[in-house]
Amino acid sequence: MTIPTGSPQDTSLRRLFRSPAFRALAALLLVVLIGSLFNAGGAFFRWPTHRDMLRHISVFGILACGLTLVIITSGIDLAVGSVLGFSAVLFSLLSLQLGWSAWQAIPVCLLAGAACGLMSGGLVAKFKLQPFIATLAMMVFARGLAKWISGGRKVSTAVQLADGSFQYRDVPPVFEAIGSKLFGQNIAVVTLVFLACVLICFVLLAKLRWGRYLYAVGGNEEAARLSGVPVAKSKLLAYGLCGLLSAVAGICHAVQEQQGDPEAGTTYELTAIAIVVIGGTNMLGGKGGIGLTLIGAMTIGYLEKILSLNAVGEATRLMLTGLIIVGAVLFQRHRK
Amino acid sequence: MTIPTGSPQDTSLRRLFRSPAFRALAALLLVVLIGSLFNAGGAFFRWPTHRDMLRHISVFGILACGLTLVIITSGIDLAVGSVLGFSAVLFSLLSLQLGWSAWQAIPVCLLAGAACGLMSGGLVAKFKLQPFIATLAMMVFARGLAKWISGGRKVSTAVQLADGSFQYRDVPPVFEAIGSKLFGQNIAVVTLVFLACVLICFVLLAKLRWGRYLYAVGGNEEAARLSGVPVAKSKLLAYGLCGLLSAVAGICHAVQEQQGDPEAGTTYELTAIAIVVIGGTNMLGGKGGIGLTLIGAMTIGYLEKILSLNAVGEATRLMLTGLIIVGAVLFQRHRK
Amino acid sequence: GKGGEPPAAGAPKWTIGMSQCNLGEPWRVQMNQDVRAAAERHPELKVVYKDAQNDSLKQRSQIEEYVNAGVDLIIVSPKEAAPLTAPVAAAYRQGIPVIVLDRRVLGDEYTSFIGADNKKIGRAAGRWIVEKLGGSGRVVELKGLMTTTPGQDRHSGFREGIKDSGIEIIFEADMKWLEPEARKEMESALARFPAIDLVYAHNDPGAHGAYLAALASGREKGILFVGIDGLPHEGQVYVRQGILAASFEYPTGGREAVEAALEILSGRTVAKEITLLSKVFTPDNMAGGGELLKDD
Amino acid sequence: MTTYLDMAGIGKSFSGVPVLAGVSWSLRPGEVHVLAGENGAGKTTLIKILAGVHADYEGEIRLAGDRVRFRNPGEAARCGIAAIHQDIAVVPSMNVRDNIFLGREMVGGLPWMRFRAERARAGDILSRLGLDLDLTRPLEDFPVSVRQMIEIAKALVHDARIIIMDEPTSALNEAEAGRLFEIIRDLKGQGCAIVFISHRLEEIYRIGDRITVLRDGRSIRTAAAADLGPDGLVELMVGREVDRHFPARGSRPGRPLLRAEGVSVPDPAGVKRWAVEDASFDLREGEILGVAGLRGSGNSELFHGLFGALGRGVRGRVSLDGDAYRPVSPADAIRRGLVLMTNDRKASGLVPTMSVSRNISLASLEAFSPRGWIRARRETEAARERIRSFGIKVRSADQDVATLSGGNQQKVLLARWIEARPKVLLLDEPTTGIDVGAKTEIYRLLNAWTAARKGVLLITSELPELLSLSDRILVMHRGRIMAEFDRREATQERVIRAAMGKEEQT
Ligand SMILES: Nc1ncnc2c1ncn2[C@@H]1O[C@H](COP(=O)(O)OP(=O)(O)OP(=O)(O)O)[C@@H](O)[C@H]1O
Ligand SMILES: Nc1ncnc2c1ncn2[C@@H]1O[C@H](COP(=O)(O)OP(=O)(O)OP(=O)(O)O)[C@@H](O)[C@H]1O
Ligand SMILES: [Mg+2]
Ligand SMILES: [Mg+2]
Repeated sequence: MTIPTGSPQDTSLRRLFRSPAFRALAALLLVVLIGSLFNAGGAFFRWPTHRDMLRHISVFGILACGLTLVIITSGIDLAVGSVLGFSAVLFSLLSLQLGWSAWQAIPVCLLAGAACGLMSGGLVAKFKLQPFIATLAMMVFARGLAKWISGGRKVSTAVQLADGSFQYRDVPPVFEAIGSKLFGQNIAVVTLVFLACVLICFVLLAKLRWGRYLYAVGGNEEAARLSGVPVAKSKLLAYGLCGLLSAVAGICHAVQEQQGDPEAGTTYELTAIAIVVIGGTNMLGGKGGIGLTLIGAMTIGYLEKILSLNAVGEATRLMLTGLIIVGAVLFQRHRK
Repeated sequence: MTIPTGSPQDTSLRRLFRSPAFRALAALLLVVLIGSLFNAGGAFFRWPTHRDMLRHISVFGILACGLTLVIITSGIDLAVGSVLGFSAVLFSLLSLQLGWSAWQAIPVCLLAGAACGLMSGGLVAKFKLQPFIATLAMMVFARGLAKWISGGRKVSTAVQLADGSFQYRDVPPVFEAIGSKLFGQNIAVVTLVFLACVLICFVLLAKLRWGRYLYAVGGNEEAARLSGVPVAKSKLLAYGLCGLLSAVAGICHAVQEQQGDPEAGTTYELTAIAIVVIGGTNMLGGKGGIGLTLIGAMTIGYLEKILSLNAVGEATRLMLTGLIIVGAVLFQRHRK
Repeated sequence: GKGGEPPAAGAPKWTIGMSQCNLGEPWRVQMNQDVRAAAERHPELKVVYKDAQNDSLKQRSQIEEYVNAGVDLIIVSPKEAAPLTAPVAAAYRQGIPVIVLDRRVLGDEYTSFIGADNKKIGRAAGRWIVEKLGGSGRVVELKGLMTTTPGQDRHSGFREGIKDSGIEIIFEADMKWLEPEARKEMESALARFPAIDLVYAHNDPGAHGAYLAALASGREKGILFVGIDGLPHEGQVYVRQGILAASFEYPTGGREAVEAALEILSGRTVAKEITLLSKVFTPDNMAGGGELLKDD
Repeated sequence: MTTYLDMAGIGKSFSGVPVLAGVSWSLRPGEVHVLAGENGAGKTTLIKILAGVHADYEGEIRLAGDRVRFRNPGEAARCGIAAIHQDIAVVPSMNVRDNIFLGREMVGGLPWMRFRAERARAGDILSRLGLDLDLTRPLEDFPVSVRQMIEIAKALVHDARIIIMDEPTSALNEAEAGRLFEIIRDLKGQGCAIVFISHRLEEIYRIGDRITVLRDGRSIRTAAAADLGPDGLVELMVGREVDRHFPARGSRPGRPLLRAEGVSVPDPAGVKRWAVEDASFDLREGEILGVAGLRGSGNSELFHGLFGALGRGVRGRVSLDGDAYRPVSPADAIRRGLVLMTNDRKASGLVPTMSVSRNISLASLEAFSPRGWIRARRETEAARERIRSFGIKVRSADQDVATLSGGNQQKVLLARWIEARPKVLLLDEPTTGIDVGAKTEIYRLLNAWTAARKGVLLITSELPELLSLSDRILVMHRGRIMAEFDRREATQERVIRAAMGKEEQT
């Protein structure tokens, strides 16, 4: 055979250039470049800026992790935002007002989140509903739950008594703990939580059999089924984990605001999906990875940071966001 | 040697029962049934109730028409809501403040909307961006445009003069015309506009060659390409029309509010997509139709109407909405 | 009540339809609470609540629903002036009294308007800040959604308040009334400016978000935080906790609305325009329940 | 004799990897020109260039004398070039009629589509193909064979001067193929030139006028079919001598592996009826049991049913390797050593988003992931081993499977199912699109497996293959087993008669 396997032109280097991760990085670099040009009087070069960017994007990043799993199965979960809100409220209720300890409150919230995820997952996997409509319903439902258990008000350390007067609890240590920063104030704990989630999802997707199942289901569901892949279980896993991670994000959100806002997380799903997609994971399923999502999170994070550092006006900010997103994605497209 | 087409049991009747339109109707009937049970002291049985429901849903319905075209090509357009906002502002600016006549203002707005659609369409068709990310960018960008041309304020008949004082223009006839009701106050003009849009999309999808192209592209893009279908043009058509219809919706919105609100249409895309999907059009593309969307619009419209007629509380309303959506979709699933 | 609503216990004499434009904001939740609290004290009243989810068109059809249902009086807290003018006028012409709460409608076809004046509050905040900072200082302004009249008024009023003083606005950003947004923007301000004297936010959550940002970078001590709204479970708490240097009350007028409604229903007339007085809460006057803003 | 089409010095490479180099050949009006070559030789790539699918290539194309360069399939079609593509280009969600006229809609003065005219036209084209389909049913309701026929019908609605047929018969049975060849003769009669690609030698010699041989992306030789015998052809293709005779099977069937009694299978298309009714047979160790049947015979449903792919709806008693077995799910079947290779590699075979090695390991992941952790090295090792033993033509084990040639994709699927180490294999058209050399390899493999006491149920529409591979042959018609032949008594005629539902005449 005259065609040499792996011909000279097809070196590992040019393959690296074509790899999705590299393209995603290229987009990120583009944004960082813009940042160092418009550095708001050097502010962009100080570590706190980056620390805060990471802190701010962490909650969205955690949602994006869960969404990555679902999207790889060629599904979608619109409920992440309101599950975040629900668990934020639940967590605040339990720990701020009912005075539960963190070790009781946290597991309960995670379970609640996972339950929400499993419900949408069940509708998709068992009842064959379209992911979009199933999770849309869950999105509305969970928001309702959040408002119901909170009575429509923010759940804070101020507890209203029967006579309408207020009594003030002090903030439990867990809030301080997760809300704080480590390593000489150099990195936010929520950021570490985010990285932990990334790591877990990475192990699942890259190392475990079930991760492979998710890719197979997203790539060709019928073929996967005929190859003995437990399709329904795989979907349940993806949506369940997505719900659980939304709950994690909810807790992180609550501890940072030191309260549970029933409106928390509204429209977060859009940002989270944008993170996944700008990272390079394909909405059609079967392709992508959590590393890409990490990069995508930083791309979006820096984008917002730069615009806010330079105090760009609302209108301009929106238009620039649109343009830069397109720019970044085109930039990764045309990496050749 | 051939085998007889369809087997005896596969009568046209049972095929009717299995047809998507029939299922969608079943879901609608379910909701109407709920309505006549919880009829808020007979209010549900008075015509004005239905007239107002139709008026209210029309704007969303018009968006849903455009989205149907895009979704059939297995795409998505998240920008409909902000294109609505943009053209609402543009229209008010031109006709309320610059005093253009309707016959100048309307075409300009439609063109502007179509342009937005064609831009996202171009990104999808030519630059192979994922529809989600391309239209997300357009969504942010168009919102920015709306805020920019309106200076971040609502554009109403109150025109601020140099000295800061306000001068009140009177509302031009076109606003009255489109905003009004016909046939002895029995049907809103916007509803007729909606029905007109449905009709046009129906002709395109069911009768014209380009409609068939949209289905082909959505069903199997590669096959369509190999069969000589102009894939890129078809996508441009879908997104362009979707933008144009968003502009129509924007104008209807403006005339009803008698002002152009730069925030108008925020999160409308979700409702519109929900309408399309609950009608039975598949997000994966290649399947569905505009009739389904019409039914879906009424389903969602009645759902909201019933909850609001019965003055259901915020939290409960949300939870019920979630449940009923699932119920309706399951109901159509299990029509056999 | 005739028509629309499910029958209620104790057969009240009058049914009031209340249309709230959006229950997303705590302040509006509070408004409904105040109405409810006031109405509970009058068994002859029955109030039906509807929430328009921030959608003028939806609110419009709610007014239409109340008219169709034939309620005795409508309390509406409009999302927008223009779009609700027509339906309100229609109801008013049909002889259903309409009380407009907080935001106005165009023209004068309504029974009574009750609301506080954002511009005035903004101005008061401005003056208070000038005084507090001794005439000059570096201030960050975190604005509410600038497409809304409250945002615009709290901004322009504030600017009037600090006119020809040494106050310098070093950073301003739109935080859309949202706490996380406010925190994000404040982080940027902190990263850029080593010295910030005071943060003026268009609502208390915004001020709180800014405080959290400062706290995170250990600079909360050197900065004063001022917010608006002064809700009992929000701004007032922050003031009491010493987080906010001041919170300017933006009264909901819920109670006043119910009182006016009773007057109207029992045939008496009420003023076409009722402007609510608002208070400022500071750590010093918290015990005394805040002090009324002096009228200018 | 004048040529109608000339392709000269055609070269093409994918992301730097050359696939075609300096290919030159020509086409005369009214001839059937066969393109022959191994899997991965470049046949499909070459005709895709001609059909305007690949726009970036070297070399030049002359059509009736003047240079042309098609930028898309539409342009090629307008120049009278129609193509039947190897991976069937139909839209499953669209109905039969719309598929047939896709890209060639019949429109009136206004751009309205003329449905009645289309229905009539579709009707007589399908009857030419001997099909009677409900034109309003979506194509996804039909088996791959019907889709293949529709792909052919699409080419016939064009009034094309050149019709390219890339393995058009791979999913067809003798009868259907025969009908296609009649049509081809008519087309020749009308002076229409046919480019024909097939791996079935008897077909090549049945209708081919001239043959061009491709090897490793180069055109080796063009000759009249008469001057180039089968053996010579194969030698040119493969580059070495190949023994094309079916390897002798020394099989001593042992105890029953799979026994079915009164098995009935519901129709997958959702219609309330049995696609298979009351089928009884047994498959013994080391045996290859052929299952013949025309389209609609339900032989594939029988396989799907036994495999559990149609869920729990299957009736009747089945025993697998001695103990009772009830089809529930593919996962369960695979775990118990029963595997199915379907006849539709695109829809129900490959996972196109995955690499070759991951496609191979998919059905045996549990073996590669003790306690859930995937042993990546072991996985690639195994994949490499299969790639070697099946002679799959890839650049590396982690190349995207979608970029493989059709035949090589087919081999990947075989590799997947062998990797699952089954006791019983249900093979539905296993040799679809596999080249001559590789076929004999696969026959040897089949023998090796049966020698290892495995059992094989085999569907193949190539009767010679069926007759010479099977120890016994079941013939199905309309969901029922009509006849059973021993390998000695089985002849083409008897099998066909039974398949068409005719009784044995005595
Ligand atoms: N899109 C692609 N990207 C990369 N390589 C490709 C692509 N398409 C085809 N190839 C390679 O080009 C070579 C020729 O493929 P082609 O499909 O033309 O072979 P073929 O002669 O049709 O084989 P078969 O008889 O199996 O269909 C193969 O090695 C294949 O891997
Ligand atoms: N000519 C036809 N007209 C209508 N329906 C058909 C036709 N051929 C097959 N079908 C339907 O397709 C489904 C599968 O039939 P079949 O058993 O022939 O599939 P298959 O065995 O995969 O076909 P093939 O043997 O060609 O691979 C059945 O529901 C059958 O009703
Ligand atoms: Mg080929
Ligand atoms: Mg078959």
